[in-house]
Amino acid sequence: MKIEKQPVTLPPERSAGRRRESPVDRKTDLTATRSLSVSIIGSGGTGVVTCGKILLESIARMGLYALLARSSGPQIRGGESAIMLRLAEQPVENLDDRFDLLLALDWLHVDRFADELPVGADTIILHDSDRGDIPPCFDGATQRRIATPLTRLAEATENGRANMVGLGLLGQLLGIPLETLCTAACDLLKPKGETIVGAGLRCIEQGYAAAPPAPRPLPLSAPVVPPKRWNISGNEACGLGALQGGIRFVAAYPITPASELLEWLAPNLERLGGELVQAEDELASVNMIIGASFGGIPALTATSGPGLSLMMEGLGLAVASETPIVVSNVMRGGPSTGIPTKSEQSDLNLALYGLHGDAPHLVLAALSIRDSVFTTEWAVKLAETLQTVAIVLTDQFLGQARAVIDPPRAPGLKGSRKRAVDRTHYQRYTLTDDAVSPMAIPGDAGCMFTADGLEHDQRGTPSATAADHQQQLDKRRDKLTGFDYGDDWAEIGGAGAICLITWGSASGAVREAAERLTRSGHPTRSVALRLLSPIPEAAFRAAIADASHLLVVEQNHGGQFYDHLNARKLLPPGAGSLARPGPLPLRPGEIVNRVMQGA
Amino acid sequence: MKIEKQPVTLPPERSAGRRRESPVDRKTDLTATRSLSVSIIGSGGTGVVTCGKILLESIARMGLYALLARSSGPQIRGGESAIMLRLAEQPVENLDDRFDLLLALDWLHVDRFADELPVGADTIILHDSDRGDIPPCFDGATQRRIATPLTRLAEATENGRANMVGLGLLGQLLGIPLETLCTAACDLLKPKGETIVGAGLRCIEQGYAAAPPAPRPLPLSAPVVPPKRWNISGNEACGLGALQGGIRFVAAYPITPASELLEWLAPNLERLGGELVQAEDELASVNMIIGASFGGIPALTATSGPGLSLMMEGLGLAVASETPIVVSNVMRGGPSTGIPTKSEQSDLNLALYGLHGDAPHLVLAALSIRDSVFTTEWAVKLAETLQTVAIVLTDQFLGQARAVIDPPRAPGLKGSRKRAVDRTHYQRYTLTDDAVSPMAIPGDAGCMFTADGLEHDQRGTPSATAADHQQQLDKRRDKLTGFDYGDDWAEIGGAGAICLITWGSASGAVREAAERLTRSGHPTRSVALRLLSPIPEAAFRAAIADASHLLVVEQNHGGQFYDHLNARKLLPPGAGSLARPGPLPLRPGEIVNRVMQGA
Amino acid sequence: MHGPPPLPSLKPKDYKSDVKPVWCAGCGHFAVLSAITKALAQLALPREQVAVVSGIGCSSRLPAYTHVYGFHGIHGRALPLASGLKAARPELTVLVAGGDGDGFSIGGNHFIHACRRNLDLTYIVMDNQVYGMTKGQASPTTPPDWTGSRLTPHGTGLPGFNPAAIALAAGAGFIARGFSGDPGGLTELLIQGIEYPGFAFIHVLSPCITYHPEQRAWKQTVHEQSGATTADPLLAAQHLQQGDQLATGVLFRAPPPAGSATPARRQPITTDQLAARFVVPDQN
Amino acid sequence: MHGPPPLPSLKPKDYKSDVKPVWCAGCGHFAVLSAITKALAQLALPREQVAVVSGIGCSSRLPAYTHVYGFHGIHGRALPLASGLKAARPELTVLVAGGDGDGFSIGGNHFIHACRRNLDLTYIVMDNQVYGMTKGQASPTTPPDWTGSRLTPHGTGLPGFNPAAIALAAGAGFIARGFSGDPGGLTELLIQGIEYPGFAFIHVLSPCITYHPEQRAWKQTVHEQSGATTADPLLAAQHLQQGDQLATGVLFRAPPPAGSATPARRQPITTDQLAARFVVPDQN
Ligand SMILES: Cc1ncc(C[n+]2csc(CCOP(=O)(O)OP(=O)(O)O)c2C)c(N)n1
Ligand SMILES: Cc1ncc(C[n+]2csc(CCOP(=O)(O)OP(=O)(O)O)c2C)c(N)n1
Ligand code: SF4
Ligand code: SF4
Ligand SMILES: [Mg+2]
Ligand SMILES: [Mg+2]
Repeated sequence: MKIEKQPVTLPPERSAGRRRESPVDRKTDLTATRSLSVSIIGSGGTGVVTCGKILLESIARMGLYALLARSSGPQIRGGESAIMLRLAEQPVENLDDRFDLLLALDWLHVDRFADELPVGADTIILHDSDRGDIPPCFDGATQRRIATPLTRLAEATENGRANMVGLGLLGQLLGIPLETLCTAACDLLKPKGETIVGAGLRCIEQGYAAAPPAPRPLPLSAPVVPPKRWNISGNEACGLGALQGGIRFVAAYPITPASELLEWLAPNLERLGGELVQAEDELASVNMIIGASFGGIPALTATSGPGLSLMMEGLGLAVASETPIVVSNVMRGGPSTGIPTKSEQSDLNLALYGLHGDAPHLVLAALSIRDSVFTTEWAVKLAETLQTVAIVLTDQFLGQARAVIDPPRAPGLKGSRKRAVDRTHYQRYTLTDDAVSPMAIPGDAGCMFTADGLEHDQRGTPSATAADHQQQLDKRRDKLTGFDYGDDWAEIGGAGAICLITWGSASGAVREAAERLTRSGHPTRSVALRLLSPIPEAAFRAAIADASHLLVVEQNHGGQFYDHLNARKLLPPGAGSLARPGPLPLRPGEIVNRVMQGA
Repeated sequence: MKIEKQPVTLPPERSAGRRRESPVDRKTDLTATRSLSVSIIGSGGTGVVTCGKILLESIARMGLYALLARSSGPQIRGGESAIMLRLAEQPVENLDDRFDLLLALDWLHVDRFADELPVGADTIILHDSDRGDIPPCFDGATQRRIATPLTRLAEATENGRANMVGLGLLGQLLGIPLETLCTAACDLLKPKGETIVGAGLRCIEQGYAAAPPAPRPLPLSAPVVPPKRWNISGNEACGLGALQGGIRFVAAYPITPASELLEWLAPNLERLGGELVQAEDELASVNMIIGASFGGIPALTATSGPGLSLMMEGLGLAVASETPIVVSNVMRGGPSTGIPTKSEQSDLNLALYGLHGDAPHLVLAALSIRDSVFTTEWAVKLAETLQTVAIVLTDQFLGQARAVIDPPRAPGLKGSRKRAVDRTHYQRYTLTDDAVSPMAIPGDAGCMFTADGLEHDQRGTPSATAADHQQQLDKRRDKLTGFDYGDDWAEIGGAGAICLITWGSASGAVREAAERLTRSGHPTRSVALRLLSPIPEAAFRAAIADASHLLVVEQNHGGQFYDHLNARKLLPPGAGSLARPGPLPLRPGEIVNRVMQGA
Repeated sequence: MHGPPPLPSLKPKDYKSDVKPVWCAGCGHFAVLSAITKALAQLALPREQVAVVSGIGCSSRLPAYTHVYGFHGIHGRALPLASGLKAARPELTVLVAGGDGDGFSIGGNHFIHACRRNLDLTYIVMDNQVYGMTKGQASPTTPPDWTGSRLTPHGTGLPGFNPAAIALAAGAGFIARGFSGDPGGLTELLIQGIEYPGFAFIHVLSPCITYHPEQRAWKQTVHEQSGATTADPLLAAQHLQQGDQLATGVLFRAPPPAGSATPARRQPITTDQLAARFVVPDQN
Repeated sequence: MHGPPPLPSLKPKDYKSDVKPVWCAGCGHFAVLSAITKALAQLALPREQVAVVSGIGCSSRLPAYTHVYGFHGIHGRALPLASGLKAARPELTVLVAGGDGDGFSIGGNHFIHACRRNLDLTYIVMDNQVYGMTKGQASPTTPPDWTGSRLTPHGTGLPGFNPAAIALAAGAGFIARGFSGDPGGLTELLIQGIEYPGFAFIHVLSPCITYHPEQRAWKQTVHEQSGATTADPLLAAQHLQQGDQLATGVLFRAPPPAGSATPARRQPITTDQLAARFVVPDQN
C-alpha cells in the first residue's frame, strides 16, 4: 500500500486566534512539526495498552513518527490505565501541551488521570455511549464529542471487544489506512491465537466504518518513501546500547521502572554468550559486576533511586580500584519509595555527589528514547576507556515509553580497555600521560596484583601517606577531566539570545519550546547535556556564550542541575531555574510560558 | 600547689627574623596565643600514648590548655605510634606548623610519620641515646638535640620504663612542676597496679632530674586561679552532646574512627535508662533508629564514610516519613575504604547530596572538640523540632584527639517534638504555619497512622498525584528553610577585607591563620560554618559582606564545600578555594601562605 | 505506659482502616490482613498499643490497611525498624509483615539476625514465591523450574530456600507455618506467635493469583503437620530439613528465652553527672 | 582460556607476595595464609588462574599477601564480588577469604545466598569470634557472656551463630571446619574445598590473640569430628545443630550439583541482529 502526501487543510479553530505575543496559547505551531496527540483511557482489562501498541505500530508503518507513553493506577495489576500517543511527521519524543483526541473505553477512576490528560475546548472526546457520560473533570472539552456504542458494536462479533471497535474508529479519524491498522493488529495479536485475531479484525473494521465524518483532527501526511525507522522503548534502547557497547555481564535486583530493561537484557545477553544474574539485593548486584569487570568482562547493573542508594559504597570501590562498571539508573518519583510508577529527574544529586570521599566518576543522561542507545553505548565505552564508574540516568517516562524513531547513531569512540603488556615490573596503578594505567586481568601471567579500595601506591600496595594519596586522587580526577569528549557531551539546537539549558528526558520538551519561541520571534537555542559530569567546561561556556536570557529546565523540586551548574561556576548570575517535580511530564507550553514571563 | 605567672623570656632565634611580608615563616606569632608543640614517637609497646595522656592531664592541672592528637602505623595493634601535643595559654584545638620539641623513644619506622611531624631548624630533638641516632628524615633539625640514655636510666629502676624517664625529662623542659606530673601519672597509671605506678614515678623523677639546662623551649605561664576546664576527646564530646540533647536510643555498627564514640555511649546510655544496640550492619542500624524514633525516643547512630554510604536509603525514609533521627559521621580518608585511620573532610558531598529524590535535611559540622558537644546537642534538638534527619560531621582528627577546653556552651533551643493533641481528625502530615505537623507516637490513643516512604497526602495515605507531591515536597523543604537558626549557624571571628570561610575541624587552623594575618597587618575575618545545610543565606551574605578577598578552606581534594557554596550562589566570582586532601591536618601556615600568594 | 483499657467490644473490623488495598482481587494477602485483625481483636489489644511494620511489596502494603500504628518502611528493612521500635518501647505489641522477596532476599541478613536477637516480635511473611509488586520475578523460595519471569527464562535452576530451616539454624524460638486459605488456623497461629515472648516467625503461604495462578492448588496440597509441636531443636532440624514446606502448624517452639536476661542495670546517672566527669580537678 | 602450563616447581612461597602483613604477631590468620599457599602449590594451580577475593577486616587483608590475582573489596561484600568474577570467568579458581564479622554479620545475606547459588567458590572464614580490625567488638559468633567490648559491656546475651548449621539450611553442599593451629589439616580441607565443584564453605577457627587471648586454649579443645563425613542433610542437620562447633573435618558433603545444569543455550545472535528487530517493516 502506498501513502501519498496529502495536502494539509487546517480546521478553522486552529488557524484562527493566533496571537504573536503569547505563543503558549497555541497548542501546536503549525509552521513546525505537525503532530496529533491522542489518549486512550479505560479501567482494568479494557485493553487500553493493546490499542496503543497497535496504533503505534500502524503509525510507524504509515511512515510517520510517534511517541507512546503509558500511565496506570496504583493497583498492582488490572487497574485503570491510560496511553498517551503523539504522532507527527517529524521525530517527536515528548508530549504536547494538550490532547487533540481522547478515547474513553469507560470512565472508571478517570479522575486519577485528569491531571495527566490536559484537554482543551477543541479536544475531540470519543467515548463509549454504553459506559456513561463525560465526567465533570473533562468539562472543559465537551463541544467536540463523539459518543458511539462501542460495547454494543463489539457484541455483534463473537469474542468482540470494545477496545478494538474504538481502535478502528480512532484509526479512521486519524487517517490510518484500514489495511495498515489490520496488519499491525494481526502482528501484535498473533500470540493470543487466531480466534482473538479474527474477532479483533472484525471489530476494527466495524469501528472504522462507524467513524462519523466530523469533527476530525487535521490529517498528517507521510512521505511517499518513508526512511528507515525503529519502533523501540527507552528501556530496550538502553539495553541495546549496553550490548552494543560490549556489556556481557549484568547482575541486578528487580525494581520499577528498571525491571523491563533487565527482562529485555536477560534472554538477549544469553544469546550473545553473556549472562544476567538476579542478585539477592543491590549491594550484591553492584559488587557482582565489579567482580565480573575485574575478570575482564564489561559489566552493568540497572536500578532506580532506592537501589542506587544502596550501591554507593560499591561504586566507591569501583572508583578507588579503577574497575570499570556501568549503572543504568531509571529514575522515578522520590524521595524514598516516593512514586515508583511515575517519572522524575530527581536522582541527579545522588548520581553526582552520592559517594563518600573524593570519588570522581562519569554521570550521563539519555536525552530521548532514541538517544538511550547512543548514551548507554557511549557510557560503556567511556567507562572501559577510563576505567571508572559511569552512571547513566534515564527515567520512567523515557524507559517505559515507546517511540518510532530514526535509527540511532553510534558513538565514534572505540572504547576498549587499556590492557597490561609489561609483565616484568607490572604496577596496576602506575602514572601515565593520560592517567589511565594498563589493566591486567586474571589469566594474564606475570601481572598478578590485588585491586584495593584502600588508598594505595602505584603498585597497589596499601599506603596511608599524603604523597600517595594526593597522587592517586589527582590521577583519578585527571583521567576524567583530561579526556577529550568531543562534541557528544551535549546536543545543541537553534540559535538566539535566549538559551534553554537542560538534561535528560526534559530535552524533548525544551527543544520544542525553543522552536516555538524562535518561530514566534524570540530566537532561542537549546543546550541539552548528555554528559553531566565532568562537564567539558570550555565547550559549555562556548555553547551558552552571548546568551542574554538563560533558563535551566529540569523535572525535579530542588533544581538539582541548576545547582550543579552553579557549583561548577558555569552559569552567569542572572540565569534562571525552571525546576518542577514529577509526576507530570514537562510540557513545551509551560517552558515557553516561563520564558515569556521572564522575558 | 600554686603556679605563679612567670615572666616570658623569648629565646633569641624566635624574636629574630620576623619578616612582615611573609608571616608564614614565623612559626608562632608571639603577640598572640603562646603555644608549644611537642611530639613523642616510638615503636609498638614503647608507651607513647601513655606519656601523651599524662602530659595532657598535667598541663590541664597546671591551668593551661592543650590539644593531644595521635597517629599510628598500619598494624592492627602494637605498631609504632606518635602523639602530637600542643599546649597553650589560651584554648587551642589545632596543630601548629612545626614542632618545638620531639621526643623519640626509638626510631623504628619513624619514616612513616615523617610527613606528619614537620620540624624546623629550631626544633629540639630529644632521643634515647641507647636506641640509635637521628635518622635522615629529621636532618633539618639537628642543631638542637638532646641525647639521653633513657633505656639505661630506666633500667636502674625495677620495672622501670624508658617512656617514663622521657616523660620526666620532657616535663622538666616544659616547666611542668614535678608534683603535677606525678599526681597525673599516678591517677592515669592507677588501673595498672601499684608496682607500675611506683616504678613509673621513680622513672619520671629520674628523667626530671636528668634534663639538661639547655636548649629548652619558652615556658608558658598559667593563670594563678585557672578557670574551670575540661579534659575530653572529640568522640566523648559528641556522645555527651547527644545525651544532653536527649538521645536515649542508639543502634550502630562498629567502624573506625566512630567506634570509640559508640563505646563511650553504650555504658552511659544504659545508666541514663536508654540503650545501645549493636546492629548486624549499617542498613539495620539506621532503620533501627528510625523505629525507635517512631516510638518517640530520640535516636542516633554513628558511623564513618563507608557506613554512611549504606545508610542513605534509610535516611531518605526518615526524610519522607518525617521521622527525626541523627547521624554522627566521623570522617576518615576516602574514597572507598581509603585511609581508615586518618582524617579528611571528604564525606561532605555524600552528607549534603547523597539521597535519591528531593530530600532536604540538616547537615551540621562540629568546629572543634569543644564544639562537638554543642553541635551534636543542637543537631538532636533541631532534628526533633523539625522532624527531620540531621547529619553531624566530625572527623578522625576531632574524634580521636583530646583537648583541655573551656566548659562547652549549650544551645538555647528547647528542641522537643511537636506532639499530636487533636485526637479526632488526626492527620499525620497536615499543613501548618511552620510546616511541621504534630506527631503522634504509639500509645497515643485515637491518633493511629501509618508512616510511609511512599508519597502521601496530609493524612499519610499513599498518593501519586502531582498536587500532593508538590505540597509535601514544599512542606518538607519549607520547614527547614523557614526555621530561624539564630546566630548559631556559624562562628564568626575577626574583621577585615580578607575573609576565610571554612567548616568543621578546619576551623581551628583557619582561625589561627586569620589571627596571624591580622597581626601581620592584613586584617582578616573568619567564618566557620556549623550549619552546612540549609545555610541561612541572608546571614551568610551579611557575614561575608564587603570582603575583598575570599578563600574557602577545607581538607579534601575536590573543594566540596566551595562547590556547595557556589551551588547555593553564595560566593562572589573571585572567591578562591584552598582544598587540600588528608591525611595531614591543615596547618595555619599553609593557609596564611596561600592568602599571601593570592593577595 | 499502657493506654486506657481497651473498649470492651473491639471487633476485627475496628482494626481495619478505610484505605482500599491495591491488591488484585483474589490475592492471598487479603486473608492475612483479616487474620491479623481477628487475632488482635481476640487478644483485645488496644489499637494504640499495637504497631505493624513492613518493608516494600504487595504484602508490605498491609500496615496502611490496619487501624493501629503502622510503618511502611523500605524494601527489606522491616525487621530492623521493628527491632528499634520494640527495643525502645518494649511494652508495645509489634508485628512485622512482608513478603518472601522482602524478607528472604534483600532482607535475608536481618531475618537471620532477628532470629538470633530474639526480640519479642511476630514476623509474618506472606510467601507467594514471587516478587508480586515488581510484576513477577523469581524470589528465593521460587521453585527451580518456574519459567514465569523473563529475568530467569529457564527457571532459577536453584533449589528454593527453606525459610523455616534457616530460622531454626539462626536461632528462632517459635516457628510456625500458616496458609491464607485457612484463615481460622492462621488466626490461631498469629495469636500464639503474638503471645510467645520472643521472636516468632510465621511463614504464611499466601498465593499470588496473578503471577502464580497455579498456587490456587495449595488449597489441595497444604496440610497440617503430622506430629505435635516439638521443642527439641535436633528433631526440628530434621523435620524442617526434610519437610515439604506445605505442612502447617507450630513447627517448633523453644522454651521462651530466659526472662529479662538483662543484667542488673548499673547505678543511674544524670547527664550533669556525666559532664562533671570531664572537669579537670583543681590542683590546689 | 587457560594460561601457559604451570611451572613444574611452584612452591608455596611462590604464591606469597612480598607485602608484610599488618597482623599482630601470633595472629591465627598467618597460618591460614600459609595453608592457602600450600594448597595452591599442591594443586599446582597457575598463579594467574587463581583469584582471592575478600572484604574488610584483619582476615580480609589476606589477598595482598598472596601472589595470585586479588581483590580486597568492601566490608561484607566479598562473596558477591567473587560470584560475579566466577560467573563471568568460570575457568578461574576463585577463593573467598574473610572474617566472622565480614561474613556472618554485615555479609550474612550474601552468605546464605551464596550457599544457595552454589557457584564453584571456596569460602574461607577465619572465625575469631570478634571484630579484630575495629579493635575488639562482639561478632555474631561471640559467646554470649564475653564482656571484652565496651559496646556490649554485659556480653551480648545472645547465643552465637552456628555458621555451619546456617550454611546447611541455606543449601551449601560442602561444609568443613578447620583450625589455624592445625595447618596441615587445614591445607587438606582447603584442597578438598577447592576441588569440590560447587560452593565450599570452610569455617576456620583462627584465634585473635589480641582481643581473645583465651582462644589460645583452642589448641587443647579443638578436635576432629567423631564420625565420617556425611552426605545426608538430615543427619548433618542434627549433627551441626548439636555440635560444639569445635569439631574439625569435612562436616557435610553433598553429591556435587548436577553438572552443567544450564539448559541448552538459545541460538546465538549478534548485536546487529538484535538491532534489526526494532526496524519498522516496510509497508509496501
Ligand atoms: C531497594 C529496593 N530494591 C528494589 C525494590 C523493588 N521492589 C519493590 S517490592 C519488591 C519485591 C516484592 O516481593 P515480595 O516481598 O515477595 O512481596 P509481594 O509483592 O510478592 O507480596 C521489589 C524487588 C525496592 N522498592 N527497593
Ligand atoms: C561498611 C563498613 N562498616 C564497618 C566497617 C568497619 N569494619 C572494618 S573491619 C570490621 C570487622 C572485622 O571483623 P572480622 O570480619 O571478624 O575480621 P577480623 O578483623 O576479626 O579478622 C568492621 C566492622 C567497614 N570497613 N565498612
Ligand atoms: S500481584 Fe500477586 S501478590 Fe501482588 S496483589 Fe496481585 S495477587 Fe497479590
Ligand atoms: S587484632 Fe586479632 S585478628 Fe587482628 S591481626 Fe591482631 S590478632 Fe589477628
Ligand atoms: Mg512475594
Ligand atoms: Mg573476626
